[in-house]
Amino acid sequence: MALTYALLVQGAPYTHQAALSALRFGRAVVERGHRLKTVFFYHDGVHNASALMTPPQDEVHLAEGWRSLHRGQGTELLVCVAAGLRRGLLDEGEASRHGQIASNVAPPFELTGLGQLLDAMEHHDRMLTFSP
Amino acid sequence: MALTYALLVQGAPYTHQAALSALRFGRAVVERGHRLKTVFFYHDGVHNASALMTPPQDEVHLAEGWRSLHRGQGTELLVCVAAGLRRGLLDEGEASRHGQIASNVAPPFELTGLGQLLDAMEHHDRMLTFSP
Amino acid sequence: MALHLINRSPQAEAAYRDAGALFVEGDDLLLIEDACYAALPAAADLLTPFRGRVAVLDEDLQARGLSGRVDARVTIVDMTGFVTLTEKHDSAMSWF
Amino acid sequence: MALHLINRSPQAEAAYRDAGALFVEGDDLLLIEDACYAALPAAADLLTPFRGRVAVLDEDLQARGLSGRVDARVTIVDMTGFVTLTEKHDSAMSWF
Amino acid sequence: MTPSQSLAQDLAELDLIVVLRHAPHGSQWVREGLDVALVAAAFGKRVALLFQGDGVLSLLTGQQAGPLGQKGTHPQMAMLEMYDIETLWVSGSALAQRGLMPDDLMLPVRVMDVEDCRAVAHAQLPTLVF
Amino acid sequence: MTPSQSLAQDLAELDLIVVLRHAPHGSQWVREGLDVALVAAAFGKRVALLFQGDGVLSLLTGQQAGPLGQKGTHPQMAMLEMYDIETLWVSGSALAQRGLMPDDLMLPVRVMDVEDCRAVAHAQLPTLVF
Repeated sequence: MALTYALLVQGAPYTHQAALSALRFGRAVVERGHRLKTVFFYHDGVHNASALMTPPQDEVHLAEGWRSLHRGQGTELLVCVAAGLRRGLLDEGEASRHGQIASNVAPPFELTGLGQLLDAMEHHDRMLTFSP
Repeated sequence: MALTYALLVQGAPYTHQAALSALRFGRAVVERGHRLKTVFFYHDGVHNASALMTPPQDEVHLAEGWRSLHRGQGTELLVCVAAGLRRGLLDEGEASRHGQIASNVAPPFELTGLGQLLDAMEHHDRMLTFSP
Repeated sequence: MALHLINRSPQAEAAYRDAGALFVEGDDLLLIEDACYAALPAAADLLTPFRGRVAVLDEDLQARGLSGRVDARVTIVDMTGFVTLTEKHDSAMSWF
Repeated sequence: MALHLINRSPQAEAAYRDAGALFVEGDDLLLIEDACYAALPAAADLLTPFRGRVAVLDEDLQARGLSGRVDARVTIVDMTGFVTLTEKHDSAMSWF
Repeated sequence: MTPSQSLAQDLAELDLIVVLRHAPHGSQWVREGLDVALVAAAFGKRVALLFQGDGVLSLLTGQQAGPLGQKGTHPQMAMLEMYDIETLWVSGSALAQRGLMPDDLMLPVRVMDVEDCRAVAHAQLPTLVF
Repeated sequence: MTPSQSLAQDLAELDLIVVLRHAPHGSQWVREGLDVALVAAAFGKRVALLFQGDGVLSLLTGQQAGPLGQKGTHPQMAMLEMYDIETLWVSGSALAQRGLMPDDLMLPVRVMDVEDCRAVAHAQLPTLVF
């Protein structure tokens, strides 16, 4: 039976393996025929959404990995706005609200509140946490 | 006798206390009459240099704390370019070199190589590490 | 029943202790990332509370050079096996 | 002689073990951040290798509500005392 | 794993369990874990907290803002009651290991033995571990 | 803390000691620590590595690129000789605790007892711990 999954990702890419594990698990979930509905980025996981990450060309590009899950599955990529702001992750709206000169979060990543994490837990069959 | 100090900061602000400890220690070094010559940001410490960090207004602004040490003491604020690039920290030069749309590292923070860390260790009397 | 995930090296004994205290008959433990090192025979004591219901992720084992060094009481599963474990258990808890 | 810094909770026993193995007469240990909890009497065993040469950072103690709970064998120093310890020792090592 | 009757009653009325097992101040885990609990409560969920391992240290009395104004997590703790989060479970062995007693804690808690903790972990309720 | 004669000789010729005490793959510590060692060597510094605790695991034979092409740290290890970093010290107790022997390691190392390790830590040489 196909299940719906949510992932909570709390590790920063290129610092800890947690983000890679989450991406691999997300792909395996899809390959098994389940739906990966939501990935929620919290704690240092917000750095997965950075439009400015510039890994060496011979290494996996984590943000691109998440975007490809969104393109393939419509997976929501939700970034906690409070955790992101203090860590320097903002979309255009937050940048202009806070008088910042630039932004580094763009669709399909969406800044959102913790309520969306609770929604995902409530409505999806499974929730897995990947932390540093 | 006045000593010269270098700090190696490896913890991200708003995730771990290490960056706060380093800033407090740096200020205490100066108050004791020593010279804080260099702060080198490596590993997750590179996030201390983010121009986009937007902490709540009632909390200390770490990047501003470092900048004030630079203004008062001429402390060099050096950010490892390789550690920064993969974590999404770029100045204007690196942004244009890598075709990125924005940058989030500005003077007095400087992107630099690990050679500068070795220089600081060699030329300063003391080196302290603050890690997560 | 629950699936427990540990991703920290055996040096982080607290993760093993806290997960082990809550482990009951019918639960499973999966070791991923640096927790793969807990599958070495030398770390067997740390796994006692998990009553032989311990699996380890093959891809992470291989990267670490641990294939062929795993304690016989630990089951090796691949990423599909990981997903299967989450199908079986409604609830998953990550100890880090 | 060297100054050793530990900033991890006593749960991170490896930091205490690795620093303790290298500790010699004339060294000092300073506990900062979550290592302040190692200054509680209940953690005394962890500090045995450091031969009574253990200090803890007052500001970090106070934030954690640990003033008045510190083992009598641990010295309390403020941030200036921290700088003084680095003046005394050419070399400082951080265990994390 | 059969919970005592009063615990079973608590469990029957819950929507979310947040487990806190890291120390406060040094890292952001307790703070961000409590934020989840508080937001859930603000949305009308019935939330319980389980303090395990170093998590019990976030309940110590006498905590203050740190140097440089670092806020700590005790202001959030003080808000729990206002948000109707009153089910606070504390691992008895975590307290004992640190030489602490319930009197050392800033809020009234229920001290849990290992069987109670197992019952909580297997109550089939949404659970987040921080 | 008096080093054996051969160790004293090694120490006399060094500019930098890098201590590695975390496991590879799971986090970036070993990789970024080795980067420092390699850059130092490229600048002509004479570098030694001390593997302590989980750091010894980065020397295990048979490591591979991880899934998703995660590179690991063994390619850096393979570059050490090219950069003339040939002083590799390994804590004997760290090996023993993990049930490992020098034959399990990908490079020739000197197994150190605790007195040797203490001598290294107190050689008054620039030392970075990762």
